[in-house]
Amino acid sequence: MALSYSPKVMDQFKKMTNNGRIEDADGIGKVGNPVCGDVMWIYIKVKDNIITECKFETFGCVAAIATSSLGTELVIGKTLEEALEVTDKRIIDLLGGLPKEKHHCSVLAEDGIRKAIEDYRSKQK
Amino acid sequence: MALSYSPKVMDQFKKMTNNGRIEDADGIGKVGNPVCGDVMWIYIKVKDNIITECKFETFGCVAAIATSSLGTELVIGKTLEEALEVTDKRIIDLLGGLPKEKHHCSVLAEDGIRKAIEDYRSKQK
Amino acid sequence: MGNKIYYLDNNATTKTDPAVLEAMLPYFGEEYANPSGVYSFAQGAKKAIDDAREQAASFLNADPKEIVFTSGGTESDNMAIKGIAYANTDKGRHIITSKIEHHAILNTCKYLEKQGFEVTYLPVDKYGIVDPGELKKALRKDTVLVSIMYANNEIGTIQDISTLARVTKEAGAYFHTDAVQAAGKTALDVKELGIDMLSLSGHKFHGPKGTGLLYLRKGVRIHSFMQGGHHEFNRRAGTENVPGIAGIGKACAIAAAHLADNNDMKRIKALRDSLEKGILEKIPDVQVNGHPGKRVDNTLNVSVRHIEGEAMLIHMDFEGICASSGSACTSGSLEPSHVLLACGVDHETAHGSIRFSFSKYSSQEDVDKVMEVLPGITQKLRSMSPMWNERKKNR
Amino acid sequence: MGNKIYYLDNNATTKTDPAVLEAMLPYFGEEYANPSGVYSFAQGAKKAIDDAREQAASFLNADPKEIVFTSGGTESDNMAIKGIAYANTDKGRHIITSKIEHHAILNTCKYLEKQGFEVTYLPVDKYGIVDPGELKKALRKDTVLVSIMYANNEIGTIQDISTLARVTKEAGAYFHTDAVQAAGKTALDVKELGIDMLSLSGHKFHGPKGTGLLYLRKGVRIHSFMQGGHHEFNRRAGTENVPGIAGIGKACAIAAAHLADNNDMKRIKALRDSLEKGILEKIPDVQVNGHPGKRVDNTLNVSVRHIEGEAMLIHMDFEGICASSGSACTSGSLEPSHVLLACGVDHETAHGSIRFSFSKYSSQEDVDKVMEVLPGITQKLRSMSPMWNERKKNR
Ligand SMILES: Cc1ncc(COP(=O)(O)O)c(C=O)c1O
Ligand SMILES: Cc1ncc(COP(=O)(O)O)c(C=O)c1O
Ligand code: FES
Ligand code: FES
Repeated sequence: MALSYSPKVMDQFKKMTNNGRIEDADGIGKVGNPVCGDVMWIYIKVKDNIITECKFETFGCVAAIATSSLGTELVIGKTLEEALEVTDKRIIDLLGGLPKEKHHCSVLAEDGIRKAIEDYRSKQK
Repeated sequence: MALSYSPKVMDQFKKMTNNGRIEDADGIGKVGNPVCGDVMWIYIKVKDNIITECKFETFGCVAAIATSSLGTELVIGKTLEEALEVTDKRIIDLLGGLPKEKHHCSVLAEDGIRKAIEDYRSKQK
Repeated sequence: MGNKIYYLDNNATTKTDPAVLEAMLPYFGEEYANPSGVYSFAQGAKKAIDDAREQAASFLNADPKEIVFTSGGTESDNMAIKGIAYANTDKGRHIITSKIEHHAILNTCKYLEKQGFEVTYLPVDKYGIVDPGELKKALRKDTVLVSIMYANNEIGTIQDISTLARVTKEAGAYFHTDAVQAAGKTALDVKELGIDMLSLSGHKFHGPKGTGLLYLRKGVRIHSFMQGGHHEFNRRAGTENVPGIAGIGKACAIAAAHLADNNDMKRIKALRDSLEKGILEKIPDVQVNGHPGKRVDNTLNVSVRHIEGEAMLIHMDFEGICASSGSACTSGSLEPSHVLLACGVDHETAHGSIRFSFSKYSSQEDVDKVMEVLPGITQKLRSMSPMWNERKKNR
Repeated sequence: MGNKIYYLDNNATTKTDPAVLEAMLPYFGEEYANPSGVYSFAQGAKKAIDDAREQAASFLNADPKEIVFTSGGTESDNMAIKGIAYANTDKGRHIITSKIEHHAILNTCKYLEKQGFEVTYLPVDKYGIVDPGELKKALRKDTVLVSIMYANNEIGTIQDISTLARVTKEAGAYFHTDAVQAAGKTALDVKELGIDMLSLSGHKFHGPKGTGLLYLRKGVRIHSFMQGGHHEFNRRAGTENVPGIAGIGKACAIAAAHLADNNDMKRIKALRDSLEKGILEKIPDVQVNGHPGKRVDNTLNVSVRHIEGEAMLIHMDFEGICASSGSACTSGSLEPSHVLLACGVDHETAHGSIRFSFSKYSSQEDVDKVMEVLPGITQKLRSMSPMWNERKKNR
């Protein structure tokens, strides 16, 4: 039997916010692997330790797109430290759950955000 | 799937002739075995080498009863030699065939008639 | 057809309840999707299966995840027996069953014997009862499975499943019951019974033919019987028979409601009892097979001595009555019913046995018809039975 | 439901033909007998099975006795593969199949590997074609069975079955073909093909779900897959699914007539071709999978590079379009379609593949709808695909 998504996942996938590229991003997090069918790039703009803008590019399934989109929504306006607390568990909960086989897609969003912040921080040094 | 009888078998079973016992029979042929579910007793009256009367008692299935009944019909009025030529094959043909699993029932009729004739002959000696 | 039918062969199959058919129709029609589809159109089919699983689970007091839909009782039995046998070869290769099981169990066990398993076939008493003490004695360290049927298809005898299961569990083996003939006739509660597996067949309780299910207790691992896609939580490959599953689910729900309808359950038992009484009164030299009390209420098996079952059946058929027999002659084999023989019935008597089995669709008319014609039929057949005539003479 | 559906997933399942349902209904209703009954009431059910066997046999140019009814394509495949494997262990334990078989074959073969059999999985070329020369090389003295599918479910590629069968027979092994995806799409003649066994599944050609059949050439002995009663000439135990059998029989008859209707067969091919052409014209960077010519006329598999299949499917679903994909993401696993990988399609491209499959119920409207929405969907998804954006940048 096929996997079933919650209505919230479908809503997020349908409305989809923050997709696209930030050409002059302050940090970029690249995660995933096209071989496994999922690649996610997270772009952030940071000002005064606060994420002012966040966008994503995702090659992946509905869950990957929905979690990218929600993940970017969640971090905008947050301090970097707050943003690092956006876990995949939190994202899954807010989406009303994900099929177990799709949990690996949500990890990508957490990872992508973290890597984008690391990228930003490394450039600051 | 269950066995299927030809319409002729069913007719013969339904109309059924010559069933019963001849108390003063000239020859009796007892064949079969109740353990296998089939017992056939054939009674004959003989006059001038001709079978004038023939009856059967049968404990057995539709095929056993139909072949007994037809067997008795076939031998009445025949000489003993002619009667010995009533084979199970002949009976089966006249009945429009029998399911293969039921061929053993038709053998009983042939055997019963033969044994009844033998019984009659042995008493003549 | 045309002629009126008096159908008293409900242990062979039952009429599909019109409400069951009703529940199936959408999935032949507008809701024809494969439930594996990712699109919303597949949701209807998916929901049908989920709902049916709930209905079946609630019928058996099981968890929905413990229900595996199959193509029938035979497949459920094969899946259970082979499933446990092959999954537990490290523990042992000994299986215990009874002598009166359905061929779906017996032949599967015989098959496994050829594959190097060892099978003990427990005897039964004259009523068809398996003695839990015998089971206890037969259980060994390498026993992996005990399979004892809930109710027998030929004689209706009901086993003391919860005791048999307890004895089995104490010895550390798995317990399966073929409850194909119990469904809809008596309440089934897998938790109370304390069993690991239970087989049902849809068409035996007014569901569709070609459907069945296996209750598989949580945590019990079986070897997969059929390989293919990941259907039924990886436990039964093959595109789901959505209308069939919706049908057996509905049949479970209907059966649950019917079992709660005391009046109708009593009515069915009264019909069976009145036929039993009538036959015993009107036909001499008859015996009732099976346990007088521990017996499903719909089943009556009688042996009419000195005549053969098929001949009786066909004469009854001329009158529109549908019944079945334990005579080998109905199948053209030589051995009569293994169930009757196991109960100690002699061959000749076994050949003269017939079974009447009732359902919610049975009525007094059916009983009356049998009583109208059966005495005459037995008389006629006995009048040409050599054994009957000898016996009369010798009296 | 409510919304209009554009159903282009006929390789997953098809709508039951109303005439098929019509043919089944009597056996849920007045003709509910178990065909094993000895009474006349069982004649209707018996005849239904006989008639269906004739219809199926005539569809395949087989003898009615060579048809075994099963519960589906998966069971037929299991029965054939295990049936030959276990029946011929004295000769050998080597089986040959292809890398692009359905899981009903592949997982059965993997299962047998665990039971001590050896299996060779033949490669395919980029179109999905098995080379008879490769088969010849792979055949050994101890090869007992070759099983190669007639038409692939994902890409539609048709094999040269008669040549493969000939090469197999010359080497003294049995030949089976899974023709589940060929039925109703191309004429099947078992004599001309020279094969020993062939599997069909009812619901793939407008028959009922939960039905299938195995063509088993006269004289080919297989090990029984399911033990129980003596149904189907001792080849498949279990009370016959009479309505289901009547249904698949009718589906065979209808499919035979439909195959003879050249106009409609051409119409279906034209629909498929026009969608293929439209996609290639309107969407850049797309590849068609499968063989351009040797392909069932109803199947179109395309890879839209740099985006993933499930996301496309769900966007199409918002518009009522039903299709399927070769992306692993639709099942939540990591490996995309083993068929596409076997054809040498790279992982990323395989993830972006979608399948449209047509039937007699498909229409121009379905094609138009896809062409109306798919270009926009791919654009939207690509606009947020890191690979697509990189690629554009690098041009
Ligand atoms: C006790 C019992 N077990 C198993 C079966 C097999 O069920 P099915 O024929 O539906 O596969 C039957 C009926 O035939 C039965 O009576
Ligand atoms: C090629 C092929 N073989 C076998 C099967 C299995 O058929 P079913 O799911 O009806 O058991 C399918 C479809 O699922 C198929 O496409
Ligand atoms: S991206 Fe492949 S499963 Fe989510
Ligand atoms: S008497 Fe038993 S089969 Fe004919």
